[in-house]
Amino acid sequence: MHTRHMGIIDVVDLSRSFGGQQAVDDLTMSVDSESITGMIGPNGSGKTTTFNLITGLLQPDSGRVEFRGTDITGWKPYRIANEGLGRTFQQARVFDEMTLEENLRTVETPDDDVDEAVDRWLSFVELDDHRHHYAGNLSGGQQVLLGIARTLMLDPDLILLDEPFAGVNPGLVDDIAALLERLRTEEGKTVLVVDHEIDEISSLCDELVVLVDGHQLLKDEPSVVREDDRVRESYLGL
Amino acid sequence: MVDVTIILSLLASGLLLAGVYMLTSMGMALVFGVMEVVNFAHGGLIMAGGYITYWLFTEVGVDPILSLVVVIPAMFAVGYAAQWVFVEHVVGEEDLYSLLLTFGLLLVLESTFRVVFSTETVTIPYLSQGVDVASIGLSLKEVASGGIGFVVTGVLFAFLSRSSLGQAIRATSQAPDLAEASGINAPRIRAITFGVGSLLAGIGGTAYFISYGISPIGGRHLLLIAFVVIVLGGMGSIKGAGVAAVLIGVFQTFAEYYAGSHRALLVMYLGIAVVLLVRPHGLFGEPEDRLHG
Amino acid sequence: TALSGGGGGGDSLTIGISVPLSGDFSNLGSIYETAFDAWEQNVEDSGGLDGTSVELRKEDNQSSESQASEIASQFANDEVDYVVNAYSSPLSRAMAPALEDAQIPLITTGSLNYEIHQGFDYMFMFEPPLARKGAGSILSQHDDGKKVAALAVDLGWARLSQKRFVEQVAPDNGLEVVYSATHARETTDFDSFMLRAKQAGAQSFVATNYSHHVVNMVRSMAARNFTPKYVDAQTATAASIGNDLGSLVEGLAAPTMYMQQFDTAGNEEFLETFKSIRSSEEISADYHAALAYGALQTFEGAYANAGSAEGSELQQQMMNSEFETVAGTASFNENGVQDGIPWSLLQWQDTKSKQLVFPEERATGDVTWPKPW
Amino acid sequence: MVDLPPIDDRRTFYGIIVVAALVLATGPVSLTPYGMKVVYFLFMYAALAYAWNFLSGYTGYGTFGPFAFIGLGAYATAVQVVYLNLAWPLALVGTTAFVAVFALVLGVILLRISGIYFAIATLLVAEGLRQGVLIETTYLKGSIGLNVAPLTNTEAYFAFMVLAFACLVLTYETATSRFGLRMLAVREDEQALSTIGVNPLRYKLSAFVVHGVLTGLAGSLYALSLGFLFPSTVFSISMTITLILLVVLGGIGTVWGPALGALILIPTQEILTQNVSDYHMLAFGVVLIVLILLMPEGLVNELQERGYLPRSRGV
Amino acid sequence: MTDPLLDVDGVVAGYNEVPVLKDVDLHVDRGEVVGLIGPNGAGKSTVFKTVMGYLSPWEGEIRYDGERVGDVQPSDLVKLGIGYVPQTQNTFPKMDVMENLRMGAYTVDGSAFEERAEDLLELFPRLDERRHQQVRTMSGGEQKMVAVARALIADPDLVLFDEPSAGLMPKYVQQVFDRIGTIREERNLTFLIIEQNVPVLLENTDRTYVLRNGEVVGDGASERFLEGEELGDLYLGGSTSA
Ligand SMILES: Nc1ncnc2c1ncn2[C@@H]1O[C@H](COP(=O)(O)OP(=O)(O)OP(=O)(O)O)[C@@H](O)[C@H]1O
Ligand SMILES: Nc1ncnc2c1ncn2[C@@H]1O[C@H](COP(=O)(O)OP(=O)(O)OP(=O)(O)O)[C@@H](O)[C@H]1O
Ligand SMILES: [Mg+2]
Ligand SMILES: [Mg+2]
Repeated sequence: MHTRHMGIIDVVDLSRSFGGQQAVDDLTMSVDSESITGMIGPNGSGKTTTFNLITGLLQPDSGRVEFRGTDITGWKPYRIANEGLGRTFQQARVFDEMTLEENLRTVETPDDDVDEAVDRWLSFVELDDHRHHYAGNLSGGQQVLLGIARTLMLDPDLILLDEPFAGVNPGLVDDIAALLERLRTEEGKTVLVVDHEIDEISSLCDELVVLVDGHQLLKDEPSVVREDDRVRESYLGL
Repeated sequence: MVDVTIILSLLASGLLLAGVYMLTSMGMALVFGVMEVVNFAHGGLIMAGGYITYWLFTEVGVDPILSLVVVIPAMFAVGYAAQWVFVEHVVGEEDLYSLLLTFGLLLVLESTFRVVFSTETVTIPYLSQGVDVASIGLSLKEVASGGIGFVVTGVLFAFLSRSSLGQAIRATSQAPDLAEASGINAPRIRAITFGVGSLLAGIGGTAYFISYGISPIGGRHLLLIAFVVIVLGGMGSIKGAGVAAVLIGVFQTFAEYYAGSHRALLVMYLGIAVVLLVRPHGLFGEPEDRLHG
Repeated sequence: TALSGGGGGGDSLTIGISVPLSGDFSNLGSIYETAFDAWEQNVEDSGGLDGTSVELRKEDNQSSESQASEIASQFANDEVDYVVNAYSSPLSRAMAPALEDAQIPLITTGSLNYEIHQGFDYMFMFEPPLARKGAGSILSQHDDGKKVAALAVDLGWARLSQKRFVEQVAPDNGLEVVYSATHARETTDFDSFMLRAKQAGAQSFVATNYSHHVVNMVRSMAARNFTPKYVDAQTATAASIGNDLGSLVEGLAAPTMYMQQFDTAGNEEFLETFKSIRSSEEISADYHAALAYGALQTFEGAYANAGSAEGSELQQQMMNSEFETVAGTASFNENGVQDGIPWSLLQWQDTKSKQLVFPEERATGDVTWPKPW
Repeated sequence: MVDLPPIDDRRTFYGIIVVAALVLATGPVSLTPYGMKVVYFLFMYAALAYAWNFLSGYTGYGTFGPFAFIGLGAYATAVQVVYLNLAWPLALVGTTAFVAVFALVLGVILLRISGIYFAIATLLVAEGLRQGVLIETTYLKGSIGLNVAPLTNTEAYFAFMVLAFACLVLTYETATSRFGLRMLAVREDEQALSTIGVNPLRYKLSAFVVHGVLTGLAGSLYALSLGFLFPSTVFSISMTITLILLVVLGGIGTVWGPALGALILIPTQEILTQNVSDYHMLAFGVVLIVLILLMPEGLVNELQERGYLPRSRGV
Repeated sequence: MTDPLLDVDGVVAGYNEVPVLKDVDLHVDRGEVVGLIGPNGAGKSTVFKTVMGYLSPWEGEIRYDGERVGDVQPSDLVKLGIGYVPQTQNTFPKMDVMENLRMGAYTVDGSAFEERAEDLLELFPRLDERRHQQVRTMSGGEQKMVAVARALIADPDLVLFDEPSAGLMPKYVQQVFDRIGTIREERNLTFLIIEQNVPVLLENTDRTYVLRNGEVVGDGASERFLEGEELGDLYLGGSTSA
């Protein structure tokens, strides 16, 4: 069954299992261009696996991923990234023994002015004081921020963020949220963000996708999703 | 023309060689499994065991197999101390540092042997008589050292799977700081592991000495063989090392018979590249992906 | 370096010695060193060569080629009169170019790969290439020993020796080589090789490898019930072989070019001085020592004949003369390779005693045939 | 302290290079043949150390198999000189191509594994190649060895010098470029690197090929300078030990480290062997252990830590 | 009045030569649940590492149950009854769930293990289904559950929790804090908890410290912070520089 191309990214009938575990199960979902979409779901429902499948770090057992109408299934991760699809990791994976500046310079930037981009993103995440420090010496939350800045260097059209708020202090959470909002309105970027900070996600996102057992349970506006009985019971624990 | 006696003879010979290879490889697999340290000094430690036996035999007149009573505690102590004094400092650092550090230890051991025992290969007139089993001729010394190999391997498995010390050893390897936070004295566990690894090497050295003879740099060849064994078995997998030792011992014997020793070695060394291509983590190793960060 | 300026043409002579005092061959190094010292002392005691004093300059080549090459340059630089390299063909070969340029004769010992001598006029090989006349002659006399297996360690000298045996000695003596192979230097387990030889129906066995190989090989033969009538092993001359093999050593034959009981030029003095320098048990005046001493005796002869230490004249003398040495009468062929000193054959008669069994004129005992075990 | 322009500055760097090259170029007139040999073996080790550092220092793919390329380069050159009668400079071109292709293929296979696996695999492959040469008795002559016409002292001196300087310049240019940063990132986290648009294989494979070619050329010149090839000579583990030690001493993953290491260690080794010959391997081992325990990152990093050198990739 | 269970007194500590904790004073009484909050990089995790003996205090002292513990090995502190959930690397990745629990109970004798394990697996049904899955293949949240269970199974007297909620879905976050409440009631256990999820933390703790730039800049009853504005000034100012 083929779905028509709808959003900037279309995941079609995607499945992936590990041993006996079906981590992603016939998942079909799409994200509208220039939206901020949230993805929530219980622990182990397949969110990170979906990100890994989209960005080419894992290969699906079946199904496909289309980015702006192009089938990118089976592409190498770096090609996907250069196509305009950036991501962060659930646990920050910065280059420990490189300085913050070097971390950012490493990125395959489409931007001509690398220096300017470095300055811009470093100061955005308020890490310019650490510019010449090794990334490995940052605190846990600071590493999350650096991870986001590094992804932004890629200037991606679609940004996948895996729990960017986890472990980040509330002030910065708001700043990041504001940034995402600006990226969308000013630069026309699309954001897909996974997080368990339900309040933050709800106020930030246009729509929420709820993943349960590897497939999409529903997709709707946050207020609707939060009132859904299944979500209340199995996710929010209310 | 397939001659059954030949096949059986080769098989017997291969299995006994495998027994020795088990001894000379297992300690390295253990140390790697626990500390992710590839112990280049292992080759020197094997020879150290052999030289202890040699010294006891020539100077004191101790029977070589009985000498294990000294070799085992002595080598354990050597390993335990080496871990505290040297290797502990590079645990958790980049691989290269532990490789180089243990390489330095290997050079020191080798040169010490050279100065103390001279460069000659020494052998021992011991259990040289043959035994006839079903018209296959075997030499008693090979039976003895191969036998020691299989027995010691059995004991090691029992130790690692049954004892909580065995589990603590594994835990320490995976997350040393967390092991501490679980009440495990990680440095002590590592020292014990290195001690056990060294005593295995030492027993291997005794067995090798009884069978074939030792020399200051004689451990290098065994080091390479140990690499072949543990990469084939899957690094860090003790079970893998055991199985791979059997495969390699038997393969080498047959390949030498049919194709000569260089071709046997060529296939063993280059073959490992092919194995890694097909099964990057050997027969029993586990991949290291970090998809969850 | 410690080396000070030249020696050529002055009132004293200088001989550069390159010897492996460290590294893999350092054991032999000390035997060679003692032999060189013995020669130096003997010359000194007799008031120099023709009244000219001689100085030996010993340098450690660490068993390493680049080091040997540097040492050769050093010798060339300092214009020594003559150079001896003790041990290993690669090390000898590494020294050759610099000395060839400087026209200083280089004589090697313990370096049996004669192929490396091509193209060098000033390079001489003192140790004779292995001939195995003894094995050939004995085997040709026994019908139950004509099927031969040959095994060599895969090193240049051993392969060349084995080749000569298989291609010349065997056909010349009506022998049939039923199995011929090389084994890696690191081989310790010889079961496969022995099974192959046995399977091939070998009645006698000729080995060209190191003595620890010989020990493991013979043990493997015994365990595998492979009992050739005759076993000839190139390096089986050392006393340790007897200790290690016990009764298995009986009947084992080994080619040699020197025995202490030889009645050769300067042998008595050599042994006496050698023992006075190193009386210890572990180093004995074996053929390595004798050849090192002999290599210097060659210089003695060439210098006496030439009447000068001029490189090209020494070289001419070496090409064209015969030299009396502790190992016998030495001479060199057109490639500078020894063709004078003959090989003898000894056989272990029990764990302690060895008898010379070939050639007949030197023999001290009869061949034990077949070997007893 | 005197006020000097920063040492990592491009102009300073090339200034140092040019002055050093001019001084060293007088070697053949100012040095005895023996002195020249000592210096050109120093160049050789520096080149080998740079080649190793290029791969292992920057991308973190630590190899124990440089002797694979030393041997391969040496035999490739010898075959062309002996059987095709090519002049040696021409043969070096052929060797470069051959080794590059070989390294490319080997790299594609071996670079799928990393860390300790890679280190061991390279060691085993190199040993395997040595066995292969021993088996080939027709052309390569196995253990009997091959003769080639030796280079003159002056030829060898300049050839090694050019190679060593080329290695240094290449390292500097790479280390200060974005290409070099990405090689470093390969060392840090390849998967993360691929998600920011960079193909890790491109960088590590390039590094592997460069490593192979530089090592192969050094090996070729080594054989040419000696005038012969034996498997045991060119497939030499002890050379490998020495060259790695140089890098560790000088500073892994730095521009000046290998040169500094060679300048200190090679003369030290020369002195050690002449004075304590029996113990020089022992001394080597002890130095290695002490270095790893006290100064694992090497001299350059240590000097940076203490503030004597700027923290910069150009140092 | 008895001594506090944990007393951190004027501690200065850091990495290499750089001080991260400049002068930290805090204490936790037996049976209290205390929060520790502060911007990223403030030094919260460093406080834990210093208490646990991974870092030694350069100045000041740390007392546990009245004894100085500044230089006691981590493994010995565990035997004294301290449990610790690190922020990262908090599981044994190549062991399965049960083995992780067993390591957590390393200092506990065998008989008690089964019962406690069943109890904790009931808390996280997700883990119950996956007793023999290797932890490194589990999702981020699942790994966090393993980490929490590993620390609780030894039944320590004092638990140092570095961000228990990060990565857990809201339902489990609530369950974890509920559990903390029950354990504390049943067994009078003591908790010191680092959190970025401030509302949840304040709901569930008695007192809270605010750490900023390696110094305690505020402390008081959690209720008070929950109501007042004060916290914003102390804390919500973005990340701090080291
Ligand atoms: N390599 C693997 N091997 C086995 N199982 C795996 C592997 N990777 C993921 N899984 C399983 O797939 C399921 C989905 O995991 P995933 O990481 O996608 O969850 P998630 O939705 O991101 O959860 P969380 O919110 O906890 O991060 C989990 O149950 C996990 O155990
Ligand atoms: N191993 C280390 N080496 C050097 N500096 C470090 C190290 N770990 C942390 N730091 C520095 O110490 C400071 C405090 O780090 P810490 O991890 O304690 O912060 P934190 O308060 O836990 O922050 P977060 O909320 O982000 O986890 C940071 O500036 C960090 O850069
Ligand atoms: Mg996840
Ligand atoms: Mg923290």
